[in-house]
Amino acid sequence: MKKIAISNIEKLYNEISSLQELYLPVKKAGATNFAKYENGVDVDIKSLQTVKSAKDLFFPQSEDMIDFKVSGKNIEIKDARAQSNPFVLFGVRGCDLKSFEVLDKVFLQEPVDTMYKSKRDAVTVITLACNNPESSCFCKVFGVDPANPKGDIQATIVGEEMFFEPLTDKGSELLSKLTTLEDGDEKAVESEKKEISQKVEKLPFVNLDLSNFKGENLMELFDRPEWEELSKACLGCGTCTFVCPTCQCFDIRDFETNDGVKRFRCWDSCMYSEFTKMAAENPRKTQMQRYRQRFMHKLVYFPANNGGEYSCVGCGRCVKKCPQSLNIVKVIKKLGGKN
Amino acid sequence: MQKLETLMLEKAKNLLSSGEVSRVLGWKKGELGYDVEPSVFTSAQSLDNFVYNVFCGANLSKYLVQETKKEGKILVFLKPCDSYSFNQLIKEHRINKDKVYTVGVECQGKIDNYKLKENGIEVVESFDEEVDFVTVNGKKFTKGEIVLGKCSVCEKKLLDYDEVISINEKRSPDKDRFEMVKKLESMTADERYAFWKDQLSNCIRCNACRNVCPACTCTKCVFDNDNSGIASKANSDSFEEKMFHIIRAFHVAGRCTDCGECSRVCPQHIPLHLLNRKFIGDINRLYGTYQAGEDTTSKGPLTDYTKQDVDPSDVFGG
Amino acid sequence: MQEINKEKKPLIVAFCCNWCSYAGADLAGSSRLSYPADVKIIRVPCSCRVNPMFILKAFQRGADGVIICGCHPGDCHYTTGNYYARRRMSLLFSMLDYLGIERERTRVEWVSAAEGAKFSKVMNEFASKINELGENKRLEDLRCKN
Amino acid sequence: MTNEALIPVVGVITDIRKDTPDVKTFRVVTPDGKKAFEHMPGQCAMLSIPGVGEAMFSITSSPTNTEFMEFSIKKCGCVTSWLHSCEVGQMVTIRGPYGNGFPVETAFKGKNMLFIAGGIGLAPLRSVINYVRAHREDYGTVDIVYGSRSMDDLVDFKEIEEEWKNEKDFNVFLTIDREQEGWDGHVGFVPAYVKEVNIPTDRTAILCGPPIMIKFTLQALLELGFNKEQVYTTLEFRMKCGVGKCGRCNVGNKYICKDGPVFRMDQLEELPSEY
Amino acid sequence: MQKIGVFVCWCGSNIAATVDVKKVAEVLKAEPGVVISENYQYMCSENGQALIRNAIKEHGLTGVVVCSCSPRMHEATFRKTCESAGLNPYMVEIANIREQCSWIHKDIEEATEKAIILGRSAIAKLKLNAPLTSGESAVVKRALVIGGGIAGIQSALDIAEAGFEVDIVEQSPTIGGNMAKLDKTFPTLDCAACILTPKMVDCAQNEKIDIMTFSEIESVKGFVGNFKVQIRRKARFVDEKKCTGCGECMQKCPSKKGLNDFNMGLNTRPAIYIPFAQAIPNVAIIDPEQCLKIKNGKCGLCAMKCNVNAIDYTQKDEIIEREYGAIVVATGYKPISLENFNEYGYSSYKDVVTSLELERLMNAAGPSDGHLVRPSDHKEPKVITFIQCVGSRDTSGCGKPYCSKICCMYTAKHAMLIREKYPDTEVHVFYIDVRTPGKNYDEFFRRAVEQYGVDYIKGMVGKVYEENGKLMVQGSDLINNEQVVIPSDLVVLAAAIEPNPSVRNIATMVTASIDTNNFLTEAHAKLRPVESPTAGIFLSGVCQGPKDIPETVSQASACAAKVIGLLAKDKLKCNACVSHSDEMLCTGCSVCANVCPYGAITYVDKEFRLGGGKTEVRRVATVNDAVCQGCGACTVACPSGAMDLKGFSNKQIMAEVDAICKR
Repeated sequence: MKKIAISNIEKLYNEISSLQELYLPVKKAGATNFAKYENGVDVDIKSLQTVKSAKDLFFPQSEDMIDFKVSGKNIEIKDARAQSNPFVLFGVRGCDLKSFEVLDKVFLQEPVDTMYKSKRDAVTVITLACNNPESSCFCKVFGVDPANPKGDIQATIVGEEMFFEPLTDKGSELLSKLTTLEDGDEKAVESEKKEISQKVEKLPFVNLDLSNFKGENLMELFDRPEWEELSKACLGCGTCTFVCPTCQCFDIRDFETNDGVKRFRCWDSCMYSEFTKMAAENPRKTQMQRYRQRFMHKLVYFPANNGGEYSCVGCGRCVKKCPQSLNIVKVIKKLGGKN
Repeated sequence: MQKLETLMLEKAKNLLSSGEVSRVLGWKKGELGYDVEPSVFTSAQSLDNFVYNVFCGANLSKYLVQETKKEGKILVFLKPCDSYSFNQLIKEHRINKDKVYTVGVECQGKIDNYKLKENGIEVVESFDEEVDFVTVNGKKFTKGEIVLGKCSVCEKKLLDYDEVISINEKRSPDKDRFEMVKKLESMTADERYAFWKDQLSNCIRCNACRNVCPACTCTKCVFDNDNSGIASKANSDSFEEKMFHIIRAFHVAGRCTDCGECSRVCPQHIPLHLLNRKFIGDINRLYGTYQAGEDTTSKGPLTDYTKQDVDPSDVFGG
Repeated sequence: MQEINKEKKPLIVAFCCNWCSYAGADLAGSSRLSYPADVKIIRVPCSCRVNPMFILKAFQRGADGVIICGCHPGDCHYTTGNYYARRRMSLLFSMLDYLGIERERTRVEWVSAAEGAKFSKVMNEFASKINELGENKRLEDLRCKN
Repeated sequence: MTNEALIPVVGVITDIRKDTPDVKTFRVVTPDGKKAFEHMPGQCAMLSIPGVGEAMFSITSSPTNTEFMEFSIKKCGCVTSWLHSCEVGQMVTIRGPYGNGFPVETAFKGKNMLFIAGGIGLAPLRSVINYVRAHREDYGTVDIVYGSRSMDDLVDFKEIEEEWKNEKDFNVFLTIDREQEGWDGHVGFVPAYVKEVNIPTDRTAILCGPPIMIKFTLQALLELGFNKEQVYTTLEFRMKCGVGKCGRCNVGNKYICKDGPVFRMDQLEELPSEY
Repeated sequence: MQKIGVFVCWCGSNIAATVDVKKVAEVLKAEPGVVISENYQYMCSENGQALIRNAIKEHGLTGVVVCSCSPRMHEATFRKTCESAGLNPYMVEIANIREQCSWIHKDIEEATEKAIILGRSAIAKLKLNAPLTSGESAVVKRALVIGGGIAGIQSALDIAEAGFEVDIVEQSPTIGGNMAKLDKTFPTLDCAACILTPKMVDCAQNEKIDIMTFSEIESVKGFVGNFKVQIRRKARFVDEKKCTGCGECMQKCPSKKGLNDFNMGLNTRPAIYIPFAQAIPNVAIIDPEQCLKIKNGKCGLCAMKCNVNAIDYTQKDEIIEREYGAIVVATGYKPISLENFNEYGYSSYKDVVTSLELERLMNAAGPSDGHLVRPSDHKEPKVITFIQCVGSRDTSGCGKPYCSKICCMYTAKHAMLIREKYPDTEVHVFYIDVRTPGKNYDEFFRRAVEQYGVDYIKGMVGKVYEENGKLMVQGSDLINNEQVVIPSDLVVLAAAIEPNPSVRNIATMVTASIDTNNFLTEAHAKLRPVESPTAGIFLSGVCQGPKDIPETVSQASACAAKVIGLLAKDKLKCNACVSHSDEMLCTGCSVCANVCPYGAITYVDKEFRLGGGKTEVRRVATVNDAVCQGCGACTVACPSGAMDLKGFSNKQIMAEVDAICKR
């Protein structure tokens, strides 16, 4: 167990970033998101949550895939996928960490997504326990312990100090290189964790009942009349999907540059009306259908294919960010069981 | 202010039971007190969840585009700012007015949920609204401290309605609507560039600003239309952030009622209203004061002209 | 002032209305009144045909300056087109300025069919201004830079 | 095929055949003249033209064809229109194979087969039919019911007439929607024709065509006494990645690009009807 | 797959001298879609066009790019060429590599590179072209002539002669214009009235011609073949149909102090008056500012006196609407105001007059009954000095930069007439140049000098001042290189002429373009001198540029010929490059209709299938192809991009932008 005084933490950032690229929550223009540590950035480790989740680091908003050169009838293909250098991702909360598991199930399943994998392999994750979980948090429902996020290194803030505990070889290796850290005592951390656990128990959504999302009642849930009312106010924007740490739908698009065509993939949203649109048909015509798809996927379809693992980690971003206050909690309360 | 809600509920129940309307567009109770959501109520029973309070910031007018295509009449409660959007939509033939029963409701500013959080309020257990103050969980705030940006500069009036439910005089704005626009205009170009670069680089292109905007009611947005030549999804270059927001602001220029929904819904807190407000400010300055949505017939400033209009080369910021 | 790469000459896109400014450009040509080859003209029926999309697209694609030329106000072949264009461009350019993009990169000029000399003068002035400003950095799309 | 699932290889169109007024068949090989990859009947490939778009097409040629792949493509969207306007020698990009394909080696083996297609729906079936022809000993009687709007809209008419009809134990039933000069065959819609022909219920049926045709033909088959477990079809959906990751073709717990596009009718019943 | 042919024109050496045309052709040949790329000396020549035609047939071209002169020059030519070879004429794009490239650049490499880019841009646009066909619209067989001077009269007469109906709208109470004020005309010295008044009478008597005097154009809507014009018939307080022109009322009118406009304000007239004896229509008019009855209700003498009850003090302006197939603008000119020329003392001294005033002073029907006397004391002037180019060829900004064209000749005429009638009068003329091109013009001028002994002094006048009852004209004699001062009794200023100020308003209404001097612009300076760039608008007389009478009359007739050519058609081909609305995108918001200057956009409620058996009724825009002129205002107003312009579509223009920016 190592520790550092929070007042000294810039030194730690500097030291890490001298070893590897360091990504951590940075506040810019009033919003905190994961960003590269550079001189002068406003590191915001106190905020419980970034707006965009940490998935951005492995599955960025948009990334280049291929550069095509086209001349006459000829096409030349040039792989444009960037190889990732080792980097440190600092300040990942328990929910986001859990989301990596969910994403792995998609991207690391055969055929392995190399763009994702290269970044996933390159990362050393330093998690951070949530001292003050918010009312919108319900990670516990999905088995996340916000007091104990098991990254490569687990960090916990106790008072004016931050404690570090390596949990993997990768973590130990990194930690051993960090000279700015001093030895710390586990006791303080343990009591902080207990305190967090107590706080978690008091959160309003901590006892959401998921018992009805079983798998065998897929069609019954699909046909539930409540979807209509649940989705009524949905604007069909992509806010929930884009802030969601587990949403991973993407689009593959071409952009004509001045000397060729760049193919890139970028985030897409099943909430968008164009998402499933074909030349003549659109299997999901109404916003209700699209809304239902998103939550059915998270709570029913995904678990059906992944041993009961939900594609939601209870981070509560959608609870906070939906323009019209629609969210998965409302869905679970309506359809999940005894809520 | 509880009385307003009671009056509205009464109205809704009466109209529903008399058969005058078949549906009611209003706000529904949330899970945490502040997270009310727009909803369509179809029965007296469903109205049990109906609320109208200081958290009902959402503009309901845009829902009417779809709702008025359905059978039967719908009752809608419109706050002053919503009614401007409503008028603008009527002007643009997007709403069938015959299918709406409009009730204007008093609004003294709605709470900004982010500001609530900043003040440490996680769950709303109790609240009490007065014209200039609001007390949440026993903590008293002036409206200026806690309301949405759009509400602290609101100069909007209750426009024409089928009916009005209002008890108190409207609160006057806390500050000048163009304060921030002017501040930006007084900066150097480099400072402005830096400001917007920071702001817009946060954009995740979730399209919340567009989809919530009552002026954005295109069947298919140019940015979703692969044939438009400017279709784009996630920003894959900083240019696309600017492109999207400039074009969006331009497309609603002269039509934007400054309802502030774009900024309210932005998950990254980008002050998008400052773009629209820039156009509004320029329009007021160059072509005479114009408030979109104030009426349902006037020509918008971009579909109008005078022979004496200034030349683009003579237009300077501020 | 930025140093412009000798290899990379500035690029100016000029949208000219068919009836006045394009004819004015033709007159500049037949009068042999030169202006830099950096200026490339796109013919549009009227200045009111110029969509802000075109202007942004030009910058995206690597233009360093965009100029819109139309009939003098009052002389529009379509009566009112340039009046609308005038308002649209006033607002758009003011917005670009608001976003911190150099004001001088965009310009509107009224050039009649009889003003070949003016056309040439305007283009010379504009080109030298753009030269002075250097490469467009604030409205560039890095994907289009090669 | 490379495991770099989203990165295609270059393909060259070496032949373009106009089948009907709006269907063309494209022959694609790699620049060195080889088949881009091996596939099973019913599987698909992603073809793209950089800057125009990428789209999933059913591979029409049989896996037994060792020289090239063929795609019968109906002009309907952006990519297809572009392909229809291109010429021999045009390069495209190709990646695949995608999807489950027909269970030719398992469920179909030893069975009497019934193929029912409407219009361009023959394209995915052609690959199975020719596979069955190549492995004639593994399958029993083959009935083919194929209908189209008009004579001109019958895809692969030449192959049907000259080859399929002459194959041993092959019964080909052609029909067109309306009377037409020069046509002395059957006139009428496919579902009705299926009932008319009264095909024995010991067949394993494969249906492919427009949704409306599938709906009524399935009904006809059920009326004839077929079980849903005997009937297969292949779905069409918008796809982007082809490997079950982009989320687009997710219906229920299935990804059409990966778990489909071939489904048995009873399996489909367990899925939400969003296809 | 598109098959594009590129044809690069040398234009002799016009292009080829600065642009490496062979290289351009070669480089463009490599562009995707281009199957043939040729270069030729003159593409517009018969051989050049044959080259294009053959290529279209031989290669089955789907589109043609011609790199040549401006599309304003030969686009129509090449469209016809392609059409004759079976290609849709709108599958042609022109890359302007002459006016916008070879003629303005000197460096061959630079010009060649630009020509290639312009060619690529045209190819990029062409690839998105779609074959267009133009609709047809009917032609209203009636013409409107705005202005009733000699130009308007001649045009109207010629059009009427061909059998079409014509309306003349004249803002003053009579037709005749400036020519009616003239005394004699050069170079033959016939009396203006003698040759003009018969034409005026012809107009009045021609049943195809309807004369509306004291009337103004209120608004013009529509387009070639189908103009809708509102005409304001201003109240003249006299019933035109009843008045016989007896003139009785004029005699009785007590309010006689009105300035006589016809005599350039050199004398007075009553409040009710007929502008001049031969006025057409020969009908009185009341000046309401001057009429005692109208101003304060006390009088009414004229009404009492009128035998036919023609007087109507309550008459109001009346607006009538008529439809026309063609409009002739013949608004003429007026002398410029001389307020910027104080050095000549025009506003200070009564005896400094303009040439047009001199015309009236010498006219038998003028204020002095044809005796040339000084306005100040009505004495015969003994020394008369003419000053030329007052405000003409003036680049100082006080006057006009152009030559007024008529002054040299009329001054020679005046000098000659004075010397003829009053041989003892000294006549001096200060001139800068004497310009006398024209049949018998120079002979005429030489007669003035040689036969009539007019003293021509080459030089400018510095100032005119009064001394001892004489007007001292101080100027320089450039030939003798000396300052001269000529004590004169009368000074005549050859004031520059400028277009009638009403032309600005009219030009805006008919959407004709105007140059910096307010002269109307012709469609082509040399090849289409009597047409405005706006279809259906024609130019007659001085409104297009300074002209003397013979030139005006010939242009007026030329203009009439063009009008007749138009009216003779039963149908006109409409513009093919019109807007259209994509109904799948249109939201029916009406923004487009708000900016359409032609009212070409209307809305319909249309049912659309939503799939799943559902339908939806939506309000969508439709464009009237016959009315749309293709400006494109709607396309930018439309936020959804539903409105697009054929021939200049969003995609086409963006493709041009892309092509230009690729480097």
